Amino acid sequence: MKPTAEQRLWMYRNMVLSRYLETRIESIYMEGKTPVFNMANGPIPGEMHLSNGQEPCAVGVCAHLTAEDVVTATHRPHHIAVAKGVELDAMVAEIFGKATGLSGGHGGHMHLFDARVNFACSGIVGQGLGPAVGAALSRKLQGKSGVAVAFMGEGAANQGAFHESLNLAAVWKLPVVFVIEDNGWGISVAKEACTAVPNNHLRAAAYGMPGVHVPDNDVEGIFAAAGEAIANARKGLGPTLLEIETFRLAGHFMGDSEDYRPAGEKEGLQQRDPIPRYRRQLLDAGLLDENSDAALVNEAQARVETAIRFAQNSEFLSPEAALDVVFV
Amino acid sequence: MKPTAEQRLWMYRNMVLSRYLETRIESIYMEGKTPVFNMANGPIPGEMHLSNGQEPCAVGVCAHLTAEDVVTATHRPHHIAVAKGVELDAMVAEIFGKATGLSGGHGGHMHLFDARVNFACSGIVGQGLGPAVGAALSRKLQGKSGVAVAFMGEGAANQGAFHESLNLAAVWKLPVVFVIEDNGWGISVAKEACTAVPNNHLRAAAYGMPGVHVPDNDVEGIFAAAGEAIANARKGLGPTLLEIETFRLAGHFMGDSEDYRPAGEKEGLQQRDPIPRYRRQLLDAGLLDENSDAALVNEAQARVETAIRFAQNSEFLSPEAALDVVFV
Amino acid sequence: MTTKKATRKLTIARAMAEAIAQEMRIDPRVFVMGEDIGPLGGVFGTTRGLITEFGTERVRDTPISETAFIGAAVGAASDGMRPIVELMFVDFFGVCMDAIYNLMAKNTYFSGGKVRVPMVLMTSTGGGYSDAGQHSQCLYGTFAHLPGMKVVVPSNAYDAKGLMTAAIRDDNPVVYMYHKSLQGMGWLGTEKGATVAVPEESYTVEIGKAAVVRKGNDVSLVSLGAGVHHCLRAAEVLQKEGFSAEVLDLRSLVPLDREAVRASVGRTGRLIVVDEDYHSYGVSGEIIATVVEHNHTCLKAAPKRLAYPDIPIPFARPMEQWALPNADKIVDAFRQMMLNQ
Amino acid sequence: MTTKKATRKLTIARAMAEAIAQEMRIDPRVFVMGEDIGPLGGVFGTTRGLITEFGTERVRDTPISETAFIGAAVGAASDGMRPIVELMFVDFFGVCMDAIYNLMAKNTYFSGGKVRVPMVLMTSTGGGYSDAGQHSQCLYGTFAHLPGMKVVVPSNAYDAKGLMTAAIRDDNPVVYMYHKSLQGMGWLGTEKGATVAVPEESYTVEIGKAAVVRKGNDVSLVSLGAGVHHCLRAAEVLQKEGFSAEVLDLRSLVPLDREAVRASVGRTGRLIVVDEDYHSYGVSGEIIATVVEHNHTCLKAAPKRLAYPDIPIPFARPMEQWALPNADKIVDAFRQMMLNQ
Ligand SMILES: Cc1ncc(C[n+]2csc(CCOP(=O)(O)OP(=O)(O)O)c2C)c(N)n1
Ligand SMILES: Cc1ncc(C[n+]2csc(CCOP(=O)(O)OP(=O)(O)O)c2C)c(N)n1
Ligand SMILES: [Mg+2]
Ligand SMILES: [Mg+2]
Repeated sequence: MKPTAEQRLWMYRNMVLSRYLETRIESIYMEGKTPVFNMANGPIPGEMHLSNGQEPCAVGVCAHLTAEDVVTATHRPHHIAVAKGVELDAMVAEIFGKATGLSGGHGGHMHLFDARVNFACSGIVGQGLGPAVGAALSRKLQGKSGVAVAFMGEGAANQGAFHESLNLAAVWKLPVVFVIEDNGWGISVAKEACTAVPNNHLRAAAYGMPGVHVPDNDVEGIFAAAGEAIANARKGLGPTLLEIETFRLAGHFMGDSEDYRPAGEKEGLQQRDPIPRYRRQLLDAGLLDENSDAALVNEAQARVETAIRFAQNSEFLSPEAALDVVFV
Repeated sequence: MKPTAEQRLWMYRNMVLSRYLETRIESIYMEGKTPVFNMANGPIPGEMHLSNGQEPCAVGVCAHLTAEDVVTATHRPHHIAVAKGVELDAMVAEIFGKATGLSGGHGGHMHLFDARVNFACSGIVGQGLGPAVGAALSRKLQGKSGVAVAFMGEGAANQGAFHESLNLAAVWKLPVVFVIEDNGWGISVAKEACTAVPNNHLRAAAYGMPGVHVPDNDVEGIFAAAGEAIANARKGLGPTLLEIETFRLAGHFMGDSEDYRPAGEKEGLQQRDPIPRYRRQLLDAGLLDENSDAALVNEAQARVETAIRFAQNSEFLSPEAALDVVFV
Repeated sequence: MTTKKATRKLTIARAMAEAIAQEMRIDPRVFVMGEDIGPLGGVFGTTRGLITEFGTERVRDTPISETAFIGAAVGAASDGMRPIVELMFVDFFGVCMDAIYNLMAKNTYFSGGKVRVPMVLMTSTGGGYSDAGQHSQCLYGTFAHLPGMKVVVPSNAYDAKGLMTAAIRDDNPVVYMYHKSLQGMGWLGTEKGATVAVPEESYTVEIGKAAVVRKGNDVSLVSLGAGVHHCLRAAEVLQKEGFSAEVLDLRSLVPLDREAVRASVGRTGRLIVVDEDYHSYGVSGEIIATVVEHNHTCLKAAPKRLAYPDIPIPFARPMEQWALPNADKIVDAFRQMMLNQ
Repeated sequence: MTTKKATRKLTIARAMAEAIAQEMRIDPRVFVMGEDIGPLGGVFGTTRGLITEFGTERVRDTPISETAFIGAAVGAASDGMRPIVELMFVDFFGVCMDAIYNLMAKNTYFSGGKVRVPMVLMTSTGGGYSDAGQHSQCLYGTFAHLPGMKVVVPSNAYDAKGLMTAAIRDDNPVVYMYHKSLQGMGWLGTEKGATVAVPEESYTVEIGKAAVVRKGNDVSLVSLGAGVHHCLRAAEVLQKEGFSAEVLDLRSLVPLDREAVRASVGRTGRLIVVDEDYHSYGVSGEIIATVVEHNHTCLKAAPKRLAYPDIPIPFARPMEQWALPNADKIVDAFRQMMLNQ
């Protein structure tokens, strides 16, 4: 499956958008956190998991989805949220904890929910999978269209929820796709040190479902594999396990010293940054030139800046609002 | 791997012992439960999961184990306990809840623990697996010999603990063997209705470990496959997943109406009862004749009757002993 | 059915199944998942007959994969369905508590109230029939302690039906804890008082309202589920001794009807809490604290609690029965209270 | 090290790691498993330096498979080892609670006392730094409610080391709950009072004994972990107002030192419980019940509790900070108590 010109530009644009968003979040996150880094301080407190480097996974998959399809994401959700079309202003405001945020600040960066585009997260490793299976079941029972996609890291493939969810989806032949973003690390623990198979797509055999491995963080390879998996789900052919080789350019979370990385790993990764690489592909293909690229980047930056201003200018809910929305 | 004459007789003897034990438990269990079946009544109250039909799994595996090897069993533990050499008097007394029981009546039929032969159970599906992995790790760390064997039903292969435990054992290359007793049913739910693969041994591929399927509840087939798996574990070659096709002759627990079974299933199974079948094999092989068989059966019955008398004649702990042994 | 409405008695199991069936008839979003809830009708009879009427799409036997199917219920509920899932024994919560408390109970809050998770998690509780330490617990306090889920515990079939209907219609997750000894499954023996007249038509019992099931002036016996029946029996005995005990059936732990507790103890001046869940850090402490933090002088005697001791549940009948709350212990506790006063 | 014993201050993280290292040196059965406890030294520093000294066999990074590795610890402990396992955040208990409470906590009982399960489950608790609702809970009540495991909660490095050593040497399973805000990890900010002088040599702090960390006559402030420091600050303020507050650090929830609580409240006649865990069905209710069930007339005023409201933990700082207990709230509660008395 090959992306159209429009899809290629869409993917590139969303990668750029996600990256610039995270670049800005990264710097704002550090405000109030120097000289002493204390996670509790600054305009964006708490843990912060950046996804830069992993953008291809999000755009390659979400290029095939519409608002009605369901996505469950992880503790590292920004790139996926962007690609799924989560409302950017409200998302950034949520990351700041503001009243105008997706959830009024009740959730925060690990708990982005946008019902409009059927997007949800969980900060617990592996726990987005069950809900994705259930959303797919819901569609089947309602006779409505739509597929569900559950994103996870390669570390999550060793969690019990992975096994139970894939089995259940396969037994009931549900329209769901499981996407592993294999960045090689679960915090400081390397995949090889904790995973009994060289590649997690092999585990699809345990559920009689197709398992597909996409190497090299390759945007269009991901697009192709995801396209097939999602098309199969839509056709009623059941679930697929998709394993994508990717990498994180940053630490596990901000503040991570990354001492566990082998020497040179990080520098090597910077060389392989998927965004300049895809940009080059699109330039070579004549889909982009220096001007249109600059315009696209500017536009993305402007959208991000608007969202950040929106968030910064928004108020917090009153402290007592903490008591609200436990029940509806 | 072929059993010696001695091993063959040992396996037969233990199957007979287990079967007769359960036959007696079955009838004593019903005391006080007629005309109205109320689980709370009679000398053996509570749930009762009989293993008759599944004896080959226990003897075929345990024939390769010594007291120092570790076994974790399930809610359906009698045949395994017998084959592992759990002290029979104390085991039966525990099933009666008596002071002389393995645990003084604190445990009961689903919680048989005999540290002398490293035997334990859990009534939670799949939860014997982690402890077996840990026992194997313990042996490795202590530089002591001994393997661990975790028994489970085929239903347990859909529980998260299965996945996590097999992965962990494989990553750490531990001397542990996972044994699935596939009796085709998890209470009333057929394996096909809840398992995404036709056979669970295929799931070994998800952990890069050998997966072996033994068809037809065949004592010597089980012996051979288990022998190889256990030998490999002892040699430091890591874990194996062993799937044994077996069946339960009785209901899930006593009181089960078994309405969910297809018509004729039960009668068919009775025809395939593994004990008369193995008896015939041994008679044919000249290892047994009518006389020696009768003697063996008598001896087994006598051992069981002794154990039952021991249990019946034992006292209960005082009610207040409920407060003991929460902590040591 | 030709039985008269006012006289037809149902077991709790039948009342639950009836409530579910009635909601499934009027609301296509309602469906059921769990282990052995299909042809078997639920190990404790909660779904009996449903598969015949509604088929395998809406009444789904699951693999033994509680994390997956409870997680799936959360996903389905967020997507517009109203699933009912059964956790066969509450004792098994440990294999799936994340789906329950980090997803089911919190997603509404995390979404700022925008995502609703209208689902019912029904689960059996309680011992007394020698099913030992992994199949006999109540764990009321465990569930009630964690915010974001309502928790109801019926003591009779009327409440069971009405609370189930209310739970299904609630836009919030509801944990519905039914005690095995009240269920009306022949093989478990049944507390007679739990099988009561149940209207055929659909109705709700409001979640969060306790019920005074017996009026009295000398002591408030506060309990839930099976404990209510122990209290009622104790009240009978005490009446013969010339004392009138009020029995309060909490019915719902979340929300907790603190007003009802305070009002009752305010009237009687004496409090005995009866709870089959573990003693410490649970329901009994909360009820006592509820009273005294509001008014530390309303008590004529030190409050008492009869709860399950802080021990795993032993198998042997003499030990288990000794550890369980019962009417005799309540009567004794009251007598001691009067002596020491 | 050349620092003098009496003056060398350690953070709780260092105190924990030191206790573990000292036990590992003298006891080959002790080993550690968990996520990121190897080269990283534990996300909260609890195992820093261990892998260098003891190597990868005894300090084992695990897959993200809490059910398997905690279950494995139970198996290893039953087989003669003394494992220490880390559950990175207590909030994750839901993925592995069965291994914890149905195996670790009960196997000794199920075996009639014949199988020992000497293991330590250490886990981080608490919020205050905007880590939202799946990374900020305390869940003290959740663990303390379930029988079969000891539960300790240190408030300072001295206790942290001594309790860890005692926990490792205990033949029973011990849940060791350390509060992130006391840990002394730079990136989390640290309560200064938690970093105290710690002897270099090995010692134990008895599990099950509360400590009066400040003597007083007018009110008992009963707390644990981070709450102890709020209480101490409140006591300072109250002293300026002419009141003397006693601060009781529970240190251990199981066993609970009920005598110490009763003795303190017996002296002061007033009780405020401070707990960062959820309000209902938890620690605060239990402490209040402990006092009044023993003596309902010892209180001069209605007891109060400052606990986390029954809500999931919100991300936004204004909401989270508002919901947390702190010294000001304690002072206010005491003032109200005196007004209403
Ligand atoms: C059940 C559970 N265990 C542990 C954690 C702590 N934790 C958060 S992210 C993470 C690593 C996840 O690795 P992976 O799945 O590969 O995702 P990545 O961070 O690489 O995107 C861990 C261990 C958690 N959130 N949930
Ligand atoms: C986690 C968990 N879920 C459900 C149960 C209830 N239960 C007990 S045995 C059983 C069926 C087990 O099937 P299988 O693993 O095939 O073993 P079998 O009974 O056939 O020997 C179920 C569902 C349980 N004990 N633990
Ligand atoms: Mg990863
Ligand atoms: Mg089975």
